[in-house]
Amino acid sequence: MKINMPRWFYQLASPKWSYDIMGMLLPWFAIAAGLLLTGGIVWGLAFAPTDANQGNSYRIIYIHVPAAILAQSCFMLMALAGGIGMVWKMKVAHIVAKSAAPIGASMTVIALATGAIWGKPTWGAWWVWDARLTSMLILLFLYLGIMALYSAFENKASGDQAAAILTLVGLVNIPIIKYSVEWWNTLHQPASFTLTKKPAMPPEMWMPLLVMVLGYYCFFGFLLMARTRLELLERENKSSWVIAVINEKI
Amino acid sequence: MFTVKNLSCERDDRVLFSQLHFTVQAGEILQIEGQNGSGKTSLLRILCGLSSSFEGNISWRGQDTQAHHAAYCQQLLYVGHHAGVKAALTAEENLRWMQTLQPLLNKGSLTDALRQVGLMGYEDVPCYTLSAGQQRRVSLARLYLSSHPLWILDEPFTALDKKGVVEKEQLIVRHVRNGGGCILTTHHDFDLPDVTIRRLNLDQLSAA
Amino acid sequence: MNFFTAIVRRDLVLALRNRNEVVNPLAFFMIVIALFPLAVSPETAVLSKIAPGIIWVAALLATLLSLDGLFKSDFDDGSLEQILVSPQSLALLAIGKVLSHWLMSGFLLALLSPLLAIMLFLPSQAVGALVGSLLLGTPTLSLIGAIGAALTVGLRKGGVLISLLVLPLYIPVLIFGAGAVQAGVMGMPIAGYLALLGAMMVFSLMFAPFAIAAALKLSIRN
Amino acid sequence: MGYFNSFSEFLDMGGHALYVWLSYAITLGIFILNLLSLWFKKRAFFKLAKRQTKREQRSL
Repeated sequence: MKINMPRWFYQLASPKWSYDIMGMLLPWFAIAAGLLLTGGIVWGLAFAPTDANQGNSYRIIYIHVPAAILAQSCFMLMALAGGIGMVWKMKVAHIVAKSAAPIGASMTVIALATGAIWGKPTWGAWWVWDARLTSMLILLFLYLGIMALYSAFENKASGDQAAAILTLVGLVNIPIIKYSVEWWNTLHQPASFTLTKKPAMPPEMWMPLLVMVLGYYCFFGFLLMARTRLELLERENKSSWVIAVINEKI
Repeated sequence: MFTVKNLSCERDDRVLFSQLHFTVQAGEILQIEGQNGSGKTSLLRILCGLSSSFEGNISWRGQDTQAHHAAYCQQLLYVGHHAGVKAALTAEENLRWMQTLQPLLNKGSLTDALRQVGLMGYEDVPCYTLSAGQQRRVSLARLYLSSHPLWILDEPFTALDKKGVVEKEQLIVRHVRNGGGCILTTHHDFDLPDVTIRRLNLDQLSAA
Repeated sequence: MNFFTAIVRRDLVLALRNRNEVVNPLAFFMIVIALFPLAVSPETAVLSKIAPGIIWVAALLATLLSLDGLFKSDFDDGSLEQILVSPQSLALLAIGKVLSHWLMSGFLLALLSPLLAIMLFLPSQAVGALVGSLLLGTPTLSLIGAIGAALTVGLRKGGVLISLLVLPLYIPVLIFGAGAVQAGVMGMPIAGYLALLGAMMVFSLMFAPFAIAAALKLSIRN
Repeated sequence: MGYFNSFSEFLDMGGHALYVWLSYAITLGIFILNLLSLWFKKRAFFKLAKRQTKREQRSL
């Protein structure tokens, strides 16, 4: 299990070092997120051309697709961080995983809500058991389970490990769930065109989407680092560096 | 034989003990003293590998106990706060199960071991008909079968009468005379002739 | 191997001595199924259409219900501690316990299912698919459920939490299990479904024991 | 402005105003909720820390 890693990897394990580095990065992520999201929304809503089939309701993809991407990559990030935390017994990694969970869950809610709303003009119903929406719903359940597990443990270190195990089990299961849900879906209803699977999208349409994806990632990075920093302060509240931070604040 | 270096334990934001150093040699008994809540049971659980909320080094015959957990457990007999006795099984079935778990429990006569702890005639009744004290004695019967070099015993005398206590003391003496080591906690005044008993008081540690 | 047979034997003996723990999930299984004709409709056409789904959902819930106690008594009386301080492998223990649990839950559910198939007017050509899919699917349910049981065994209020953790992970088994029965009803080949269920069983048999062992370790050390 | 000929046309979204604006509103709401919860947690932490430091100073 012992693999030698570069020096920065071990520095990340130091709560104070992580706190400081994240504090330095934080404002840049906030600025980038603000600019990219505003630019992407204005571009996508007001300047991108309309879709011939779906009309203007397609403009929902600019908030839906990045949320769906992020919901999944956030889960992968949690599994990675949890795995690192388990192998190298790294507290900071566990804290990153824990801080990511509620953000990932909220991204899943966004993807579900916007996907369902988009379905109304397209399919004529506020909810359709479409393969992607169903998978997304199951992903939300996985997130809720992990968050519930974190809060069920009084001993935070045990909660971290329990949630890491569950996240890794969930990660292994996600492809199986996706495959089975897709298969189930084709069995019960013919494939219809979906929000995300567009054959060829012109650049005027996908460029704003790219901007939005980047914006979402920056916003995610900002939230994740801010939450991690706060959790670090709460966990380490007896150590001298946290007391120094507190004294500076008050 | 058994070395502990720089052991600290924190639970629920409270330091139970810190910077603990001690060794247990073959033929020695280490008695851990302290008031309720001073961390005796936590310390024993850490030594057995049943708790991971600690910092420091624990080694057994020069090998880290965490890294060589299975090899260490092979040599260790632990009698904990819970008896580890299944209520629906009989005393004999329970001991037989413990023998499968622990290869160093002799395959000798179970009836004999049960007689030693005063459970003669209770071999075939399910343990839920026994009192809590009797269930603990089923667990203690393992001591009579054990050839483990290291015993870790958490309050082994609580469920015993005077005669039982004396017998267990003799058993422990025999164990250490044969080159074994023993770490135990007890409220009981514990003084045995011709045996080295070290004492570790957790109260004094935290006061200092 | 000696250790493994000892666990299976011990758990089977324990199950036979506490017969309620075996019978209760089976009774639950039957009651849940009996609720559907009362709640939906007793008509043959309606019931036979929804029978595969109902039986599978009921089997899944019955398994889940029985899993809650899988490690509980061993945790409470200190048996798990003793296993952790022994040189025996926790992963092997997990397989042994899950196997005996399955023999007393999933296996019996599968044996009982033809009776319920008759009560729900499931076409007789699908009964083979029902029993086969339950036999191949419920071991996976037991294995995955045991991870949840091991994670929550040390918690005071584990009951609802375990459902929240485990049910999403049960979905693929449910889809293919109920799908196999549907295919059986329509007279289509079911070998593909059974192969998938079998593959999931082998896959979970390879990975779940380690997850269970890690979860048990952390629950004891908590 | 941009793709649309007038502001009212933009608001109308080709008849899909309800769906588009509802989606964007929900998304914005969830973003703001995330930020608010962060802000509240931070405030609560420093409030508690402040009270603790005061208590410690008094006890000294």
